[in-house]
Amino acid sequence: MVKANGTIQFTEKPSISSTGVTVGPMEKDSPFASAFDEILLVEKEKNESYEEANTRFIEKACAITVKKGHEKMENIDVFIGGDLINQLSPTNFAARKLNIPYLGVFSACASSVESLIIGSLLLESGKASSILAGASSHHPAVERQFRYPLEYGAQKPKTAQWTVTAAGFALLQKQVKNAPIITHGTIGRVVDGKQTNPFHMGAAMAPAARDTIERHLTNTNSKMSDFDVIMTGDLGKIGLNILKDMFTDEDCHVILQDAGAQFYGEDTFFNAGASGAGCSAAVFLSHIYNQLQNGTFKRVLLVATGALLSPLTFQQGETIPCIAHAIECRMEKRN
Amino acid sequence: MKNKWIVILLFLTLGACSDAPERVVYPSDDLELEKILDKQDSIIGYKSLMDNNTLLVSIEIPTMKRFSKVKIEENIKKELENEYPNKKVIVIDDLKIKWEIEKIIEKEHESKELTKSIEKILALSKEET
Amino acid sequence: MDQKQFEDIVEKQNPKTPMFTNMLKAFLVGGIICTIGQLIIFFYIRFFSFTERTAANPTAATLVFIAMLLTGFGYYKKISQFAGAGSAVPITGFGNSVVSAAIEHKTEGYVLGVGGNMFKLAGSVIVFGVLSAFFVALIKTILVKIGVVSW
Amino acid sequence: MISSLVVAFVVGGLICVVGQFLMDGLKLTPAHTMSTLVVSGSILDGFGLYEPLIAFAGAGATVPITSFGNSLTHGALEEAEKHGLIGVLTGMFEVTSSGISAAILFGIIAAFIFQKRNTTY
Repeated sequence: MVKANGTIQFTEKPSISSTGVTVGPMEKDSPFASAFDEILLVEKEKNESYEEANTRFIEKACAITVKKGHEKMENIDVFIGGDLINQLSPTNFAARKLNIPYLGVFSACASSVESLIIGSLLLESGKASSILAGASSHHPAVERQFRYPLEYGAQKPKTAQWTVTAAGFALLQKQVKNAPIITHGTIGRVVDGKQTNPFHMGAAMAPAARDTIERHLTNTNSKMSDFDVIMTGDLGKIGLNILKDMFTDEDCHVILQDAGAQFYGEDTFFNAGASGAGCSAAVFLSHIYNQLQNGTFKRVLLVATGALLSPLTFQQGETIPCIAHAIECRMEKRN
Repeated sequence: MKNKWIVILLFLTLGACSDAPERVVYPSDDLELEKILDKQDSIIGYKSLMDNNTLLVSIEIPTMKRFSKVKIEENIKKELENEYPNKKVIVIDDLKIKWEIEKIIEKEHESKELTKSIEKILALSKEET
Repeated sequence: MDQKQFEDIVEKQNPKTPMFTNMLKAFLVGGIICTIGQLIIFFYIRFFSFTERTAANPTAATLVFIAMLLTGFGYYKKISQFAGAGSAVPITGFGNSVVSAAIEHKTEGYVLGVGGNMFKLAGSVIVFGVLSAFFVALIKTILVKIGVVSW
Repeated sequence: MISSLVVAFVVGGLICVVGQFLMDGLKLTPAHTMSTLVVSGSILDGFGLYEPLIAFAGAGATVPITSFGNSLTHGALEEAEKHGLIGVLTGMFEVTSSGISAAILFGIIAAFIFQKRNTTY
């Protein structure tokens, strides 16, 4: 089933039977706000660290997902998740509470799609029947780890992106009626565009996104116009323009979209847009999911992009290697 | 209209702060000292105090010449030391010293107290950090 | 697509840094902070026994205090986003880097968190300040000793 | 007095412009920029140029971080003048202590009284 170059075709129709998305207070003005399940108005409660708050966001999103899918938490076979904090501690701690078999995954902001691919594979193998998969990010927690203390005054350039506070999870089950199906997954390669600016992730991630999209199109014998939308995770406004310039296809200007570029609308406060594992997870599993369900979109390609840097490697003068994972979702005609 | 008054008021208050440079020698019977200080073209004002042992001069250097503040202070000091070989001469450009001297002149101290207050200022000017 | 083509695209899409406006903003805000500093110096000269030379020390402490309040209430990063170096170069920026790190690492406890991380950002300033001061003073002292320059 | 305010504004502003140039033009991180400025302040004092600048600009020269390098060097030089080479080592923090001690003290106080905040615009 695994075709050359990492594209996997799923024949057992793993489908997304329900989703749950929780976001923080800064995300309430997002154009997608109405699609989110719950907007938590405090990033952290009193006496709570940002990392604990991240865990709380994950737990809430999982609870919503399971409830919407009319399932019980104990019936879930595997929980797959990822975030951006060291050693995935927020997701690990959420898994401690959920008490279901757990796989932690990391490919930075591409963790969201990576967990969906792994979930689909598990379903495909027949070794599991219900899987909870997704990813999260928490702005203050990520910021303090990768950049500066929150209250430190450093001027952000126009290329900087804002890590969103969000958690998005999906319940994957086999052959559910009236639910979007994951038909293909393309596993990304680590691509290095030799970029070194940690405040310009879009440029670093664009080559990875291009590589994955191109391989997916070749391996599935399709072209861009076959898709309603090809949505990348968090390239941001500038990164999206770079990606568009890398394609010669005329259709790319309409079909290529970016969750990060759209997440905060035109608000210049956020500079180039949103980033983070939560960004792609939240948009894919709320807005795109809804559009698929109500039939506006029939076939979409979701490409989550991740920059695989750490503060350590950046200071050691390494370039920023990036990865992009993609899944293709379809909505079949209702019968 | 209201703004105009605020601006005028601002100028008045600020103007009150920047008092015009004065040339005062105390006790005022020393014409020789006044002569020497008057002919210095690198300063725009001075205030001096003198008792039996010490000559304390606070000078006012125009802003643009303040780069060479130390040099100007030293030059004047040398000149005064030649004139008053048996006195300790201190020449300094400092707002605090100037204000302290003004206070003393206003009070018109007797010579004993004058020595005391001069000593106090000396201690102040020696602090380096 | 090779590396060169890609870099051309990145170059083309990169927004230009508004150098002139940024410098103007830095000039204005930095200037204002220094003017406030000068006013504080006047205050200390007027009401305490500080001379022009010694008043700079309590002024530095006062400015750090102001920076602490602005940082704690979340205003400093907003000023910085506008001013850039204008708010980073004055001593208030030094204060901000220390205070922000201290608040940030409170969750890890006072000894390991606050104490250990306080100079995370400002440490390099102290280290290189001391290092360069040592070498400058050393060279100058030696030069004076062998009679090339005087104090 | 007004003239000294104006001079402080202009000189302090210009030092910040240099800092902004290091950040934007030479693409240095804030930490690199600050370190560069401190080192240049220290070197300027080695040539005996920073003290005249302070005499000229007052707070315009003492408030920017360059004065930190200057006062470290100045303390070292003053001690060296008195005690020779050993003074270089012992004199450094003699002048600078106020900024650092204030930063440490207020840092602890801030950690004590301020909670981490929710992000706002």
